[in-house]
Amino acid sequence: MPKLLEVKNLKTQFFTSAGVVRAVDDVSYDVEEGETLAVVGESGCGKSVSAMSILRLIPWPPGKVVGGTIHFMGEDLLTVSEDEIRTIRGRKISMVFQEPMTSLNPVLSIGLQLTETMQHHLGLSLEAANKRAVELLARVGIADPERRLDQYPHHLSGGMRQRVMIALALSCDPKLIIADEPTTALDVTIQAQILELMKELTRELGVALIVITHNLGIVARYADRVNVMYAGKMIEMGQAKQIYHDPLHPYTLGLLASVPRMDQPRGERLVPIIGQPPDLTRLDDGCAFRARCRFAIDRCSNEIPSLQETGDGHSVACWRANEIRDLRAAS
Amino acid sequence: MTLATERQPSSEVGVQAAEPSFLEIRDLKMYFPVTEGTVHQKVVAHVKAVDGISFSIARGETLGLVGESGCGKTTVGRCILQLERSTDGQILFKGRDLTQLDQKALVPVREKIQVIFQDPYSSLNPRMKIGSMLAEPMRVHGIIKDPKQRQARVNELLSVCGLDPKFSDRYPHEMSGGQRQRVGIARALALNPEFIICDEAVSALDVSIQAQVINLLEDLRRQFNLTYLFIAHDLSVVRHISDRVAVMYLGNLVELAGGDELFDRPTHPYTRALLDAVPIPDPEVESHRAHKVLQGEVPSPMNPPSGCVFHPRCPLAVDSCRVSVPQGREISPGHWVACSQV
Amino acid sequence: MAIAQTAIENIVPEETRDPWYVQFWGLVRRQPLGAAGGLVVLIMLFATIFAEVLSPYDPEMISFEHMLVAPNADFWMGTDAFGRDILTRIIYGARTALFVGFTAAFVGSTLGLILGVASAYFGGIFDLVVQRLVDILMAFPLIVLALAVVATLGAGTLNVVIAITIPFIPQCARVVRSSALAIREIPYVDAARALGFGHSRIILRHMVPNVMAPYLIMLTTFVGHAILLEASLSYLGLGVQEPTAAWGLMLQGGAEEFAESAPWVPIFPGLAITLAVFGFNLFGDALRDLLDPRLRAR
Amino acid sequence: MHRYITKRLLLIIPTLLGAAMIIFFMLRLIPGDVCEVRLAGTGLFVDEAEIELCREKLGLTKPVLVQFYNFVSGYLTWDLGESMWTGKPITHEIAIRFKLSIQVAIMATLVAVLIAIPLGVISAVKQDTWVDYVVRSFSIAGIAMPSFWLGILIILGLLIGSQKFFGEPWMPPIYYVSPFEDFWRNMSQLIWPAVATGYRYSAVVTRMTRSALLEVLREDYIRTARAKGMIEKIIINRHALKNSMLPVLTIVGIEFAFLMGGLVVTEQVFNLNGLGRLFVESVGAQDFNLTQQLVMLVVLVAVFTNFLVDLVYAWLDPRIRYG
Amino acid sequence: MKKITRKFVISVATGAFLAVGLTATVMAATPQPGGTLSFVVASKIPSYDGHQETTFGMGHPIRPFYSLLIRVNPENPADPADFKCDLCEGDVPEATDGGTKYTFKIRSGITFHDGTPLTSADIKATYDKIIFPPEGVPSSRKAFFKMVDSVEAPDANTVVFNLKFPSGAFIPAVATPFNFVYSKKDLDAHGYDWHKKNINGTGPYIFIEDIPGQHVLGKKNPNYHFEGRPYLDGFKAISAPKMAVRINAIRGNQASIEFRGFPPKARDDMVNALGDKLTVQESDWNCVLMSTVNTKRPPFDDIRVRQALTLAVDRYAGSKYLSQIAIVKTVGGLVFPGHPLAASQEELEQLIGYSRDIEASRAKARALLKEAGVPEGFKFVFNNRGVDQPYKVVGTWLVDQWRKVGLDPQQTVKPSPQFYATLRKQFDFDVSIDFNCQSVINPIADVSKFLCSAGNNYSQCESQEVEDLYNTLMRAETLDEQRSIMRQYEKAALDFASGAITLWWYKINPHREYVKGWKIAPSHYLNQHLDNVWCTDGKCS
Repeated sequence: MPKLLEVKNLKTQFFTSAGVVRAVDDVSYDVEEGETLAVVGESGCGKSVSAMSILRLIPWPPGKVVGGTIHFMGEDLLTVSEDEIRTIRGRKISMVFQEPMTSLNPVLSIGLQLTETMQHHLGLSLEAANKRAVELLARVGIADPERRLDQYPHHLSGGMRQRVMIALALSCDPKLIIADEPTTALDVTIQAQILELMKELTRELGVALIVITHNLGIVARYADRVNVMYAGKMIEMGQAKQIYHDPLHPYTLGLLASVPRMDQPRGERLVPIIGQPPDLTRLDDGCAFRARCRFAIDRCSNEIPSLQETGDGHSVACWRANEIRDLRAAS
Repeated sequence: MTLATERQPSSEVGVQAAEPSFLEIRDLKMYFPVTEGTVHQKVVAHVKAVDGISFSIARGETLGLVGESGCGKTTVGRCILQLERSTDGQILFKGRDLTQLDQKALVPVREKIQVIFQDPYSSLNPRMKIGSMLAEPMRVHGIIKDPKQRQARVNELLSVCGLDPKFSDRYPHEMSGGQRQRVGIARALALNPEFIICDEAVSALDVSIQAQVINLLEDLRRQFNLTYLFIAHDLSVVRHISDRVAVMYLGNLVELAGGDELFDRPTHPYTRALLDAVPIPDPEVESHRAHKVLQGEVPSPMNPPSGCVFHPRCPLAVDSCRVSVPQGREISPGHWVACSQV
Repeated sequence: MAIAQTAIENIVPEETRDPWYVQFWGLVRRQPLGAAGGLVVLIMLFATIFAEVLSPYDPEMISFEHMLVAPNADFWMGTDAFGRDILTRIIYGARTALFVGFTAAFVGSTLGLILGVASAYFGGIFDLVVQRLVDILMAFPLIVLALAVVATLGAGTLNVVIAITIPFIPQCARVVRSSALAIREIPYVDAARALGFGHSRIILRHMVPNVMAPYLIMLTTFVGHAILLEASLSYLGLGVQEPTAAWGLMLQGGAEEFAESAPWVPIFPGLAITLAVFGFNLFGDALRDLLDPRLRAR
Repeated sequence: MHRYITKRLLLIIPTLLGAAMIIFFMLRLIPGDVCEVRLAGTGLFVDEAEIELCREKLGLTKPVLVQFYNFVSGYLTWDLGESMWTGKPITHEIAIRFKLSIQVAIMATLVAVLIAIPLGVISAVKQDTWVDYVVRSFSIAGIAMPSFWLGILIILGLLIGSQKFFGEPWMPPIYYVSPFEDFWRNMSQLIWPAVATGYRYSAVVTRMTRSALLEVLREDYIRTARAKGMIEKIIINRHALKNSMLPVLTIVGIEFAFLMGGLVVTEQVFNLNGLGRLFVESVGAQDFNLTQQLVMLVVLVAVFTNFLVDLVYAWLDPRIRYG
Repeated sequence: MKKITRKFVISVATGAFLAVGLTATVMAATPQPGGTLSFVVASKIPSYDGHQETTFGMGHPIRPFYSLLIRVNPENPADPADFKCDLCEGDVPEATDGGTKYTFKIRSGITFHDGTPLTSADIKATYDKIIFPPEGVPSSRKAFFKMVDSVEAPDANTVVFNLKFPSGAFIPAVATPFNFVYSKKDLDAHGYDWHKKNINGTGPYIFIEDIPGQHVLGKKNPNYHFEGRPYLDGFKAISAPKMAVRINAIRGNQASIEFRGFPPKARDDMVNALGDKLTVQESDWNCVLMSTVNTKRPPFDDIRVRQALTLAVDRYAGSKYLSQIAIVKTVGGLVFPGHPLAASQEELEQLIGYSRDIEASRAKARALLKEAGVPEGFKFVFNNRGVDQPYKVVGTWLVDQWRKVGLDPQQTVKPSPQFYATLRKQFDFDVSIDFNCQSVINPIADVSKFLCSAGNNYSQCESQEVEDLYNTLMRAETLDEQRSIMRQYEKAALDFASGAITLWWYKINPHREYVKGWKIAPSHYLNQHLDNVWCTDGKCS
């Protein structure tokens, strides 16, 4: 079965006064129909940029996709015309953003923002679009949807707005939804509401979902597969269980160790990753993580490890991937 | 309503009876007026950010204060710091009521109570070098008069916080978030405080950095015998660092207990919902958890619900919750909860 | 001092900066209009400093034998009704313009800065009174206020500066106040308060340096404004007075009356004003782009 | 909303009172008075006693506080007094000029907005291209060029041009005729000052449109609209323009208020009998009564325009609900 | 085109009292009725009451609504002694009873615009208001009539002025163009302030409207007492304070004429542009800018310093060049240069500051300054008025002239009120521009400005010599006697140097060629009733 989305050797760079930021550097991955894929990483690792690159939403200047291919349902999104990509945006691939407070236009009514998309993509009449908008709002758990159509975003709380965003994303029956940190700005109880809703709806409608997040807990709860990014590169990919129980990259390992966990005894000391993330304008020919890596060897300074499959769809980019299980046990 | 603290550091047990408790909050209220009018400003409503809460902190302990945004936890911290003048209630720091002190009398108190803010980007003055930022409080308070010694102390503070002394010549924007937060901590330490309020001190940091800072805070507490009020919304971090934890909802304290007690036996329905909502970074564990989602949203603090403020969202709510404000009670030693249904 | 498992951050990233000319060239390429404006400003500064060397004649000496001469090899921009070389008077006029412009802009925006920050920091009654006052002054059109001040104090260079300065104060105070209000909410001010610092220290050390961006932007645009206002006042006969070389003054009186047969008399000073204000505005715009993070390309 | 309107209207009172105090006492600081100009200023011989008599008749010999009281109480009872120069009622003096000033203000606003909004949008959409640079240079030139100088050039151009093409020099009419009386004559007088000031005005509005639009285009909801697959035209017209019109509206309000009283120099150039020229003349003649009332009017117009702008804001931006 | 200009420029160097020529065609043409004359006025109208106002800004638009008892001869306005009856009949009466009684016969059949017939009672009421105003009623020229004892109206057609003593100044005073004749009925019914805001005269035009700052409209008075006049259907006096606007308005045919005066350069430009569509009339002008020295302020209390100031000024070069750009031209002494009492060129050159040898004069000035201990580069305050033509032009020139003898004047230019406050009350100046300008030319009265005791002398000086000479001058009876004493007075006043004449003004009135019948006078106050003005071929619209 062909993959829904295949990203190959994607490179996105930002040309700033401080230099070229290699935000996404030779990243390849794919998404299958209906699955939920999580992209995990810390801020600035390129996870959002890689998602935005798919829909060519990187603002130029300063950002630009400089290489690679993105095949979606047989088409390379990076080469289709501006008109064609517009027929894909919101129609076949839609996005949910991090900031529900600012992602909706404050001066347009909720109804208009919902219906204009459907009118535009599905050619629905205003009446039909309104009807569907009411259904969608009800579907995402907004009470009294008819009344909401005439309201403006500021009438709604953050959680409600994110529900509207989800309704918007679902409005044209997309094949894929990209959710970029969809719950980061929300309180923990609301976060749970939203995530449950997304999970339920995507399963039900068979929509594939890419969740971009830094929260390892969310990933564990909702994702089928997990991609871990660091400094613009994919460093580990695999089933959620593999990533959490058998991490092969020292960074993944460190990440897991540095999070306090509710299910573990209190008072245990955390094991942080030392140092700071690298400056993306000054990457060299070595592994970007080596300065913070407990297991770094000479080779790490000279050669960039590429992503290697270790079996079962589990890949990792580390020169010492083979030894990592032993090293992990030893430390 | 005031609670005796559950755990006392051994060194202070003996004097506890004679000495008033380290910090005691009594029935603290902070109402922000909503005014209307031009020349004569008329108060038409209040935002009840903090609506009568009481607790105490013993010397050397860490009290975690959790709740969702807008629950008033940050306001509590600001009231203790006297950045806001509270509407009512007392804040007793080592027996002195801070709410009664004027700006001048507060100066020596400010040396003893310090704060670490959430945002490492906005809590440092971007126009000041790190060195002068750390030296400034010492100079102003006349703690170290000799500039050389002051520089030595700055270097020491930086080292203590895990930063190279070379950073004292740097401006904040030349540093990463984690490094800046360390500077924030160093600044808080500059006056040799006894008590530090950590207002979401690690929330804005990436996970790998967060752990570094949490470890640093723990080390410093041990090293300098500090007392923390640790305000945060991230339950797993609070659980990790706190001796006791207080849970706030809409300006009210709903539950307060020792760390293990609270997380092992959450009693208030809100605390339970909060704990349920926190995902655990382990797919195995997660797949076995029941995901009970708390419905609804937090009401406006300008017009809070009658009776128990949590009743509109509470799965246990009964009719009486609508009218009567639940009285807090101690359900086991040191475990205090404000719910009539548990 | 043993720090257990927390490693010291000994990796101090080296600040590798491009040499100044590379940075400068980068700036010019990113802000070509701003660079053009900067060039105009530089030319004006140059003219101001070296007026004596640059100008071929005495700016105030009347020589009737050269009355209203059209531009030629001796008088590149012609002469005015008193036979004074227009080029010379334009060069010296740059000095007057910069003096009026900078003094008014600097004093006006600095007083506005102090007032605005203090107003934001103290709030309450003080803020209320200052804001009312600012409201009132802002309701006067700039030129009306300046006119009233000149009428009170009389014409002449220094009085013109005062007249122009006064309306700048509330303008700057308002802008600075809104910035300062935002800064007051930023935690480092709270941190300073928590550290027990006094009002003056917080205002001067922690707030003022951080409202420098709007301040500098206001300052540069005010220079342009001031030059225009001075020209307007001079045109009304209330500005700088003869025989001082000043651009607005050069546009007034005979310049307009004899415009048809001696068009060089009004045209060149008008161009000088336009170019100067153009330069300062471009420069100010570039400065705004560089300093104002809201407009900076993200 | 009603409360807000009342509140805003009440706020006008202290502003007017403050303005009254400032202008009243400032004028009293000026040496000389209207009688001296009127009687001695012509070079003709005049008896000193006559000047003193004139002062007495105009109430200039009364104590300053009494004069101030009369001024304020007169204002409150809509008795604005008489011009010290012409002896005509100030309401009459102002009414004549008001017609012209408001017409020029409206025409200049039309000229400005019609030029500015499209230019501002183009400039923002094509940010940092040569189109943007040209538009920005054009608009900054408008701000940099003294509008009275532009006026001088326009008149000069008309005189020379008409002579060249029609053999007879032509200049725009120098006195006002109402557009309802003779529309073309009215237009042929006022279009030129409207263009001369409208250029500067449009420059201000263009710049505001550009920067507001640029800011809005960086907002998250524009990204949302793009991610929805909306076409660029709809994004600009529907999603961005409405938001960016708010600051533009403010600047239009400020400029409009300015044009009502601040056109002092341009009105000189075109011999417009407007409020600005009246202001200059009244200041020049020390016609205290008239100057005071003009300032009060200009302040009132400014405050009221601000108020209207705020109301339109509330109408345009659903977030704003004054209560 | 240039030729035409030259034709009208009459040299005054000959001393002949002649200001204007009108071309033969103008003289010969028959007046055509009809049309509305548009003219531009530089100044604003204070009130309509001529008896208390002094500005031409009111004179030009309001004078045509009124008649005078007598007026300067409209066909020969240049002659200061040529008066004609307006409301009176026949010739201007000669004095009787030893020069103390003037009896005027009033025309009959004249009505005011409101229909009231005019009688001698109206004339008496008018002159009583001017000469003997009740307490609190302003009358600006009451002092002109110090010689008048009473005014009588023995019958409806006779007015008698009884003088206290004979005076040659009486008739010029009566002819002052501001002595509008009002109706007794109006004065009785409405009081003495009514004419400030209302107009009811017997003049050639009837008031229609006054839109302040814009224009005054008048229409033809069909019952005007001069048969067949006025020729025009009406006039429109358009307010245009800026000189450039007035120049362009005539160029661009938005107005046909301006009655104050334009600088020569503007005339040349207009002539170039309009050619034979333009007529230019020129005349010496009975106005002069002076420099007044504050004699109370050292070092200006020293006569040598004051003399140095006037010696430094090159009047002849100034005349040559300033006359191209400003409304000044003629070098003259205290007396209006066209008048028989004026100094001849030879006499003039004997006066201090009038020598042809400017280098010698300036050397003398430097020597005097040195003697008086005034250092090189001495700074002093030079007070000037914020009016372009000709104040600021002359001021700029004076600054340059004084710099040439090592002085450094600091010019402060003030708006009119502040300027007069400085001059009349505050005295915080060292040297100031001053202005003397009268309507009907009457040198003996006009030169009184140089008396230290005069109310309009702002130098704060004291000089008995000048005072005594003036008294002698007043008593002089024949023209020759007057002339010789005037020379002594002139020399004394200029030597004393508390004030110095700069250049006499020069009046240039370019107007559209189709405007006929108006003749330039040596004062912009005179000959403004417009009853003899007409337009050719309906070109006035």
